[in-house]
Amino acid sequence: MTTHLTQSELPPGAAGGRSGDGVPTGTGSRGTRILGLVALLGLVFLGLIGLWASPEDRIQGNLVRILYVHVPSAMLAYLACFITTVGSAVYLWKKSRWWDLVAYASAEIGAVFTGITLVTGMLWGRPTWGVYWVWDARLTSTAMLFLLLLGYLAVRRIPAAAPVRSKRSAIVGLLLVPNVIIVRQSVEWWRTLHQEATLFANGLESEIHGLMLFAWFVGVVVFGVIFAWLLIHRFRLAWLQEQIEEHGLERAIADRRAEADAEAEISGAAEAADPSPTEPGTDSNGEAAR
Amino acid sequence: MFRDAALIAGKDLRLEARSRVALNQVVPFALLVLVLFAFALDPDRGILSRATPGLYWIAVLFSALLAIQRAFTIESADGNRDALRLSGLDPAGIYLGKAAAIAVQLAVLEVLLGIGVAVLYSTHLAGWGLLVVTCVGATAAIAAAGTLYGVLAAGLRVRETLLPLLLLPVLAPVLIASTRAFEAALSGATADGWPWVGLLAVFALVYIVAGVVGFGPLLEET
Amino acid sequence: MEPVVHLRAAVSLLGRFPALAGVDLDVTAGEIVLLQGPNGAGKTTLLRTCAGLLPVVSGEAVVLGHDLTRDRRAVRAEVGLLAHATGLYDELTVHDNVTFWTRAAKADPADADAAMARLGLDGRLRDVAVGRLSAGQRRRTSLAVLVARRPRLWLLDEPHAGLDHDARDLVDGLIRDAAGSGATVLVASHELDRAAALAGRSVSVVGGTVQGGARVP
Amino acid sequence: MNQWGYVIACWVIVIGVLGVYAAIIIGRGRALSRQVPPEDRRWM
Repeated sequence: MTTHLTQSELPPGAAGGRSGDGVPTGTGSRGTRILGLVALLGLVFLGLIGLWASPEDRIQGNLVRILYVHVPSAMLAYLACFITTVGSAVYLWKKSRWWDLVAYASAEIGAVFTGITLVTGMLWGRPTWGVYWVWDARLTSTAMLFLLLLGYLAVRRIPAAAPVRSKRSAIVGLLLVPNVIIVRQSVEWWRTLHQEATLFANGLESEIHGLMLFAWFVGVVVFGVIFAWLLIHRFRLAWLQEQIEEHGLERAIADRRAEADAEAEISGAAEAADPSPTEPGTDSNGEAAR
Repeated sequence: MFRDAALIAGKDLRLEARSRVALNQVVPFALLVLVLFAFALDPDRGILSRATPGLYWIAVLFSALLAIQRAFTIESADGNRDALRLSGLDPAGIYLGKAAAIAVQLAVLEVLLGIGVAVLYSTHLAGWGLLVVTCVGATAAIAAAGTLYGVLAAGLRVRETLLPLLLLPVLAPVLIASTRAFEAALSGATADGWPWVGLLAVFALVYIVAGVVGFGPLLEET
Repeated sequence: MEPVVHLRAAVSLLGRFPALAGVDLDVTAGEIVLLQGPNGAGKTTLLRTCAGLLPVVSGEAVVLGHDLTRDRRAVRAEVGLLAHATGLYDELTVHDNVTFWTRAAKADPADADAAMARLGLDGRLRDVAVGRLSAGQRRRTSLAVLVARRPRLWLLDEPHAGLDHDARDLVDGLIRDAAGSGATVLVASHELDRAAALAGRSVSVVGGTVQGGARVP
Repeated sequence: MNQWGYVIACWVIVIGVLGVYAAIIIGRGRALSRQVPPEDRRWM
């Protein structure tokens, strides 16, 4: 994270040649720099509180410190998934490009957070249950969420025209939340069929309180800020990609028209020389001109 | 809408009757999967009989993938998408028709597979009421979700790999529900099975609504 | 007389490629208009745009009273498009295909049988799978569907390509009957001599634009 | 691996992954923004 700070602090002119009057050379802007700063300071603060200041837990000992990053990641993963579904729904309803890109950005960030949640979940599980993976209800549904998000991102990258891609991704995005709800429900029933909810399942187990609760709270806030910062940047990146695609289109229309005018003059001149349009000569003449 | 659905389903099934792809390729594939499971799980150590419901439904799920892939290959003749859009058929009708055709083929497959399981794994079939209702619910759920994701992947060069990646995670709850319901039926504790059937019904309903709403915009892309 | 087709500076996209870059065209009922021009000039796209299959991103486009810039679906029921790609089901027989597409368009199945008879498809070809037909026979099958639907606007893309001599006369006869009964026909064709004799007016399509298409209103 | 090993591993992975992801987005952002004329880059 610190490397990012120094880069964006560089005077814009230095980074991009013709950036003109202080126009940002990347997806950064004054707002995101502040947000990035807050995120970094928050992270340092969370590290102090989570790793050093807060006490060990009676049951888990130091392992509870993993939860200060694990639980916020899981919460943000589900938030990202919710934003994607909302964005897809608004795109389908109102054809707004803005929401379509928000859905895409949020899904990608959601996948990153889900991945983090799974890894930290396994690392928390190893010392607690002795194995990396336990078919626990929450861990399993997070894994399914990860697969659903990968499916969505796969549709986002299909080799097709932009409108086709956006529409199909929106349908998959729209179904993301219903799918997750159904998956959670079935996995919950399935696991409680065999053993009551494990220690880990109900989140704030072993009555976490005091400084630990505060650390947990700081974790949620800091990760929230990081999520927002990532979302803004990823959205702008997607916006840039679209602008580039769009420019390609306008140039194509201009070229196409220029080509038509050129042909019109040539075939016009040919007709002047030989008035009857059905003469094969004109046709071949037109061909040659192309 | 339902008139168009009947027309499309009729067309799909007539096309299947003529080409016999489902019967000649998908059903043998399903039986092959059962046999491979038997090889993998040594029959006389009892694992096979305990896992029968799960293996049955995995075989159905994989065969459903082939049936869905096939259902959209027949629509991939060039000019077909334009013909469908110009045909005057209601997109929702096209969705329901294709889903119904897939459901019918799946139902036939499930019956044949049921016989295969009863014979190969010598399972004692019991709790018929629950078995049949679960099959109906699961078939509706697989056909409804399969048709929607089938059209999402249709027409793409990457459709063979995209469809499983999209569909199988979504169908995971169907696999869980139908397997647990079957276990309840076979073990005689049929009362435990009914909540799972409820889940299947909800799943099928969600996807039928999504399909009816989503098929039009998907057909409309240029 | 309100024109059947009225395009003013219409731009339509094929994916991101601007296939039509500002088309002006007026066609009135009962007219047969020939679209001339080299390959890739936009003839096929013009026909598909009039059929409501492509989005008109700018300019005016009114076909059979439907404004294509607002709603492209309504016009489709009244239009018959004969494209290179027939979209027929190869594994179904000619009869199954024609009746399916006719019933889909809510037309009368009896019209389907009549159309098949008219195009000589009711004999031994009737129960042959479309996949095994020649290009010309496939074109006659999709023509039968088009005829059975009784469209008010015929959009024909190279209808004569690959047909033998008497099949071409058959097609010309169909076009004349359609125009006679008040339908409008747009034909895109390379066969200048045959099509010119048939068409009342011919316009040339070049580089996504049309020369001589607009009638001074 | 005692408890602290797992805790540190988790924190390093989380911060590392987020940092790398942020750097990728910033990098691609800079690269793409050179191809887009300045007026489109006026972020709010």
